Amino acid sequence: MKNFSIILKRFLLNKGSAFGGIFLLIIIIGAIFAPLIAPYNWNEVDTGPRLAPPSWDFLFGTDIHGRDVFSRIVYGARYSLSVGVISVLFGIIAGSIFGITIAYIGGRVDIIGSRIIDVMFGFPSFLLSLLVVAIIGVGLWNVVFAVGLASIPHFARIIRSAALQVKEQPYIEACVNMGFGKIRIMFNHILPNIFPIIIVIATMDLGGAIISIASLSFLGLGAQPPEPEWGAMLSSGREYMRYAPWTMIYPGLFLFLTVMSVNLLGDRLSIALDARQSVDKGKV
Amino acid sequence: MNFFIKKLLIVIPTLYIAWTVVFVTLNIIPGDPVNLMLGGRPASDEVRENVRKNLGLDKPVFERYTSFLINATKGDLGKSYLTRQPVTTMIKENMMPTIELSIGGLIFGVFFGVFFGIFAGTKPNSMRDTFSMIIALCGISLPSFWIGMMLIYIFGTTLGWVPIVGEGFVSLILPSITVGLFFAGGMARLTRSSLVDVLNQDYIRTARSKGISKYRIVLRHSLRNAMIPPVTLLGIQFGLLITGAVITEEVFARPGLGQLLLQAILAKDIPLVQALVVYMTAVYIFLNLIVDFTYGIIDPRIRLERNRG
Amino acid sequence: MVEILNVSNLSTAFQSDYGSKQALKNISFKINEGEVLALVGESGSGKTVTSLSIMGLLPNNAYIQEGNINLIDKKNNQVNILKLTDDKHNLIRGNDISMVFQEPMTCLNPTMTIGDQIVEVILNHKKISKTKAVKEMIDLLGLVEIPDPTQRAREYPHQLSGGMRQRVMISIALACTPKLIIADEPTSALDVTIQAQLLQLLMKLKNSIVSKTSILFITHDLGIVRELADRVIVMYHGEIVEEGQVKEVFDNPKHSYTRNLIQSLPEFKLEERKLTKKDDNKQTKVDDNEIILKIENLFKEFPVEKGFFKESNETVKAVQNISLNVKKNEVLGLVGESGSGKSTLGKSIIKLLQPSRGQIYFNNENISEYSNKQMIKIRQKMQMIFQDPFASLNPRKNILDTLIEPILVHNLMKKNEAINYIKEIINDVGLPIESLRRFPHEFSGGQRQRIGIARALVLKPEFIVADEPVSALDVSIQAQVLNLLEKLKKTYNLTMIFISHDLSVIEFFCDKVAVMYLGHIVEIAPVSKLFNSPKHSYTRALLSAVPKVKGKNKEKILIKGDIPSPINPPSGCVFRTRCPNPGIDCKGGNIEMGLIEVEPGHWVDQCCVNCN
Amino acid sequence: MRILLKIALGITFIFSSLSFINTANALDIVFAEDRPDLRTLDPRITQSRHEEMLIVNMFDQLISADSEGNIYPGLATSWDVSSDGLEYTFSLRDDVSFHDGTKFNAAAVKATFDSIVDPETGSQGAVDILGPYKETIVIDDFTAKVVFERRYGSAITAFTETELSIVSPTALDKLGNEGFGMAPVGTGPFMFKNWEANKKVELVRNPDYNWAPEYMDGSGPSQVANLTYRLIKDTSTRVAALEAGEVDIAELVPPLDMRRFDSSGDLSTVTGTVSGLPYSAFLNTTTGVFQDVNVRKAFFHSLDRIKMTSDLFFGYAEAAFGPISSSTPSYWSGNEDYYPYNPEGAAALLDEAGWKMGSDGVREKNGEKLTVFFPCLLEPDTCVAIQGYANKVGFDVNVEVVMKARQDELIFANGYDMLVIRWVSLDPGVLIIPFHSRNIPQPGKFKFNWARYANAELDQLLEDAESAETQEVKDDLYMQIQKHIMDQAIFLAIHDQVQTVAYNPDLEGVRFANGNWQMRMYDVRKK
Repeated sequence: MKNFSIILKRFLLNKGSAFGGIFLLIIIIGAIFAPLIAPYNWNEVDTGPRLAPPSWDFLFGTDIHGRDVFSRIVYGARYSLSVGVISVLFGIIAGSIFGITIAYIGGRVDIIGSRIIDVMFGFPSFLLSLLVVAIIGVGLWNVVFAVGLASIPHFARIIRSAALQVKEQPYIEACVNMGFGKIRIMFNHILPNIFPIIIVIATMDLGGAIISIASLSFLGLGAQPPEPEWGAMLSSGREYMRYAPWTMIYPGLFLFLTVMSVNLLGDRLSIALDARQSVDKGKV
Repeated sequence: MNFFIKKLLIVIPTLYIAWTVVFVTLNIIPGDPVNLMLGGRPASDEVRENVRKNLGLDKPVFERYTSFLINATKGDLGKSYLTRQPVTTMIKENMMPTIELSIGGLIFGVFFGVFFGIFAGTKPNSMRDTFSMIIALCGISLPSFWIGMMLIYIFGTTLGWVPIVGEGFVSLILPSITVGLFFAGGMARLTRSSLVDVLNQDYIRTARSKGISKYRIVLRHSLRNAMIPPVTLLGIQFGLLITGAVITEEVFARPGLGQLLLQAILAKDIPLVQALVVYMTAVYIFLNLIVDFTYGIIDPRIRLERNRG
Repeated sequence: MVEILNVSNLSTAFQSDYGSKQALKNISFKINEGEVLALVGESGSGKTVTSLSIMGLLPNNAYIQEGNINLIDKKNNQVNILKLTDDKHNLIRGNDISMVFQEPMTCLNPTMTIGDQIVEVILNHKKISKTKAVKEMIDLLGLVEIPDPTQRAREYPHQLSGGMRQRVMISIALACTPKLIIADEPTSALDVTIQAQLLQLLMKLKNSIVSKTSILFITHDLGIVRELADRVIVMYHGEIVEEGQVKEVFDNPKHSYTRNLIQSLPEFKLEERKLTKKDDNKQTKVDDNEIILKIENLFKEFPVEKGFFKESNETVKAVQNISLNVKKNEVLGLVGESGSGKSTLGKSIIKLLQPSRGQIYFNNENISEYSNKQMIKIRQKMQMIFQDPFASLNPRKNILDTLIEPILVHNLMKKNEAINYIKEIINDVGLPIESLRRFPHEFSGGQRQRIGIARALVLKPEFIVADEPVSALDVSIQAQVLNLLEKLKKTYNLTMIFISHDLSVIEFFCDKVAVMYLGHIVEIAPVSKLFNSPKHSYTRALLSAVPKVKGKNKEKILIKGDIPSPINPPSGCVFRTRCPNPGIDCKGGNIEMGLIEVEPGHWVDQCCVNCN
Repeated sequence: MRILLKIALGITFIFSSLSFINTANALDIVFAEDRPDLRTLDPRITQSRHEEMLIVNMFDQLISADSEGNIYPGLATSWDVSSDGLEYTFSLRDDVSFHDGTKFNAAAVKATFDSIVDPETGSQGAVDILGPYKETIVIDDFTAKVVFERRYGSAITAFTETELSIVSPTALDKLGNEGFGMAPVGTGPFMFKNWEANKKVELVRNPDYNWAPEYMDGSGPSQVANLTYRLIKDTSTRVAALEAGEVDIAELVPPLDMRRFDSSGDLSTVTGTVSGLPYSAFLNTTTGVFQDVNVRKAFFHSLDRIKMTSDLFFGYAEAAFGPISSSTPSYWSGNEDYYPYNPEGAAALLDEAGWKMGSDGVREKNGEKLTVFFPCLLEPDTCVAIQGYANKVGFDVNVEVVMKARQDELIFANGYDMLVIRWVSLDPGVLIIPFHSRNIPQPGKFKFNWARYANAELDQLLEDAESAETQEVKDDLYMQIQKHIMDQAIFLAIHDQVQTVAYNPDLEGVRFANGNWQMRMYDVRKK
């Protein structure tokens, strides 16, 4: 277990991950204990004067309907974080199964599989999610599914290359030599060894997923009123940008800081786990 | 050179597959196109029937598919449901602003990306390394629509330096920064990490053992080898330019393909969406071809392997 | 003897996550002009750190605690290297002191031509015109015996073989006729025959052009030290334990570590066994046992992947028309250089790779066409030991899981019964019981190889293929593992195929030996016959290329050029292009290959039978 | 290469535009228009007020009306109505010509009106406004007689509507219906120059225009040389461009900016209360919870429309109560006493109707929740405000911000509980469009009776009102219509439509067209 404690030490000591970690912790606590932290009910119309500037009783001011922006941001944390995590989880699990299978079975399956990935890569992932939303209709959970689906080719490609590297290792040949089945080798031997890479690309992509979902809400395809999702808040805040900039600045700021800390953690995690290989070839 | 001819040949099937995928997915979309098309106009049933006929919607899907394909080869990608204009002219009209935006974004992204990458990579773990990497991290963490709005708010309304609507070059600055920022972040991080990798390679140690000065080692030896991963990223991130275009055009209220595509998808204007998707995939593949070409220039191993291949 | 380099109480340490580690503990030595000084020691002894300290190329987490290195440079004024700034040090690097590194594959810039990389060092130190520098470069390439230098100068590193690249490195080192050349294990990554060529070249250059230059030769191979060096320094854990003339140190080593180092060489082990077991009846006992493994005309070819759908027309002919049989409890050695197909043959036999053509009979059962399902029963009986100890164990599983999983999959026994059985095996391979809970990264190379062996034994196999089990280990540990294997061979009554490129290990361990070259078997014979009276010219050249510590320095048979590409091997006898004395029809390549039994149990390829 | 050329052009443009602005005489106006997705500039087809914003300045009407609705001679110098009210004889001006040079005469009037009723043209607005049109008879070159099948009370106001402007017959034959829409030819003070889709429409001054209606200050050609309509969808960008001086006039300026400009005085403002249907919501009477009239009434009572309007529009718009806005002729003041803000009354009505309050604050009735699906195309903030109030009394309003295509789809599929609408019209006759039973939409037949309310008595009242002889009879009939609509609580008016316009302070002569939505730019000049 010495190895794990070294990783933990390397991971925590570094000041970058400290900032990232602390901020993310605040957001998570805020999301869980939202009812306690938020001074007002996020959906309460006319809790204060409309478009009031930030003051002591309304930390981030109020929006056009007189709702407290600070409470909405706190509740919004529940949406933005959980939404990002679920879409990445969906993408990662599907991507891993697809990636490992075509990597391990190889031969014609691998060729066809990687051609599919290349064609899917032809579409920018955002375009793909737009198309999916057009089919299944607007709504926050549809957008989550769309962004998750659109991230599968990206995950599958990296996991396939990682699995190919592990497949060449002698300890996998030893498993074959001992007569283990394909499924056992894939998920009992290959998966644990590419798990660090999976964690790293998941955290690195979490930031991207949160932004994509917020962008789709900004375009009006994701969260519908009155859901306090940060992207939607930004979009409605845009109307009143000139005389009530706080309705636009603060949701955007929190979105930025959350994505920043998630990316920071992803970076530090990759350095700590020293997953140097394909992952470090840049945030693709 | 026959490598590129072969690559070009592959483009056609990929485009065909992309187009078919879009044709199938869009036909699943609920909503009867005729209703949508005639949405605004009162029309009796026979009027409705002849519209359906000249749109060819009464024919079975497969027949529509082949007839559409034949027209496509003749360059006629059909008419948009909403504006009844041929789709190709609509794309031509809106193409220029998006191209300008993409090029602006590309120049901003590559310039700042590579600059910060080298600035950090030559002195790993130094102050300037952490500093530029934090900026790069901000680059990829900033939601493009928020930074766009903030730029308008700061430079447009409060300071009034940059025109918001205006024409020509000056109005291109803010949108290019918005599109290019994400791009620059990714490039900087990757250039830095590939430069650091290269500086740890054995042949750099050989160069040092030859008494070559540090400055010359970075310029002569490591830069060229370090450029391969960022060029790969360049190829993949072109997709981001198109994504950026959709959002930036919405925030800056600029016309362009991004806007056109968004409206077309929301209005379920099938021929326009198909044409746009095929057009964007073609541009994407074309740009990747150029990236492949630059591979050959940078890395002799690839060039020689291709001439033999 | 004029002294050109003086290292006095040099100490270097490394800073890492685990705290700082002392690499060199206050070492001092001198190098005289024109002398070949060998620096010998096992991995981790600090020999490479010494060379890097002299060159000032230490990684940035290393720092020199104290001590100084004085050099008499070309303008013969004395300079203390450690006090130099980096720019000043650059004037010396490549000019007064130059270096040849170990890994030929990665030490040349892949995007610069060979010529440019040589011209660069010339122009860097000599103020001469570019055209003169290019001319000098061409001469240098000729000097290191690279054929057709003008064409080669325009090529890129990836177009040359390992041997060729190392010659380029040597030409770079010689470019400015330095006072001292440091060679850090220049040949250990190369094949034995290529290594012989390079060592011979080095000696030729030393005695002719660069007689004034001294060479600091770093190696772990005592044979090379014996043949090449004048003086030798033995290092152990960052300290110098012995220093002196080569002959004197080898004949009566003073320090116990040096003595143990020499004793554990396979040559000496063999000497010992010959003294103790006179009757040497190991050979006969095996003859009358029945044949456990029979292989007939086995072929294995890999498609060369090219094009969009990876359609391929060319194939790599790894194993060509191999027929052999192995008797019960016999150890068949497979020897050959890299690319000879010995590992591929090993893996094809136990069906890790599906052979292209040919029959494999295991206990008289033809398993060549078996599907994976049918193979499961057979797999129990055939196991493999892998070469790289660090990559042959799943890093995410502790030792108990690694060993118990196969038993449960084949449900040979219940869980608790299995645990006791595993405890027994761990004991047999000489590891403590508590090691079962720990993970692979907590063990040394030797210990991991023992775990690999335990894993091979856990299914009670009859037949084991050992693929270079000891070549990744240090000499002293190599000996322990070989002894263990010998003991287990008896207690578990095993039959083995032992693959290695190290002839002395083969001689020590195997009963019968097959010599392979480019996918073919050129000679099979009992080990004593093969080593005393080799019939095939390739075997003879191979044996002579191995640097020996004991015995006289006999005349070396040198093989020219590099190993041809397996994609289109030469027609007829594949060795004809490099055979030192090919017969007329042999050179023409119109004699088919095939083994003939010239003496009972001694088979030689028919091509060589009639050409000498 | 082309891109470099483009950039070079861009730079020259900036320099030229800088020098351009301060030339004294030629006045160039840039108008910021709200909707970019304009489809046609043909008055006979258009149904969108945004397209009419441009059309009003390119065409003239037989009878011209000022912003208060007073009638003046337009292309017709005089007109007289037959005793049975079926024939209107116009004597036309003889000194008018179209932009393409064709002479304006009775034949042009006949060609225009005949083509409006021809289904091939596909007219969306004009065909309803023309009402029971039979035919036009050309008496002589400059006299035309328009004949109706039955008495048409609002004929006079109809002839003042932009949709009934007279188009050039020669251009119509040359370009065909669709072509004409892309390059219109009329008699108006400005001529069409070019149209960059989604970007801008450029018009130039009609040099030989001297038949401006009397209520205009100037006469002869307009002082504005070039009139450019820049299409800027995003409100904040539009207002930012106005303040930065890149645009001279901007429409639909948000109320808060209007308040800022009024207090600071940097920009002049003008606000028009638009006549026609106010911003209101149809309640679908055929499906969902609103089939029960008491539930509809409860929903009306749950909203405090006065406070909501003042909160959202900061006093620049008034709350509305009746189916037509207070500035529309025949408005019945009785509308204002219906459904005052009374949440307790609403709760009582809902309890009485069997909708008991559930644990989660949403009312239920035998297992079904009181949900309202509310697709919202116009003013999302107002929809959210409605949602806020209604949810307080136990409704569960789901708002979905939609695009036009999605809304059309829902209308055909009858898949909605509430839909918002607003309509510009000078005449109460507009009520027939959303309330007559023949206008209930079916798949394929796009009509505006989104409440899907069919009632023979209301239909009869609407038809009589259309052909009422005298103003008194007309007012009485429309009073009964409005009373019926309010009693059935099928049409929830929220607030009057306002057209908030701000413009460069050193300009004057900015003037609304009739109905206070379109702007007539003819009179604009430097102070």
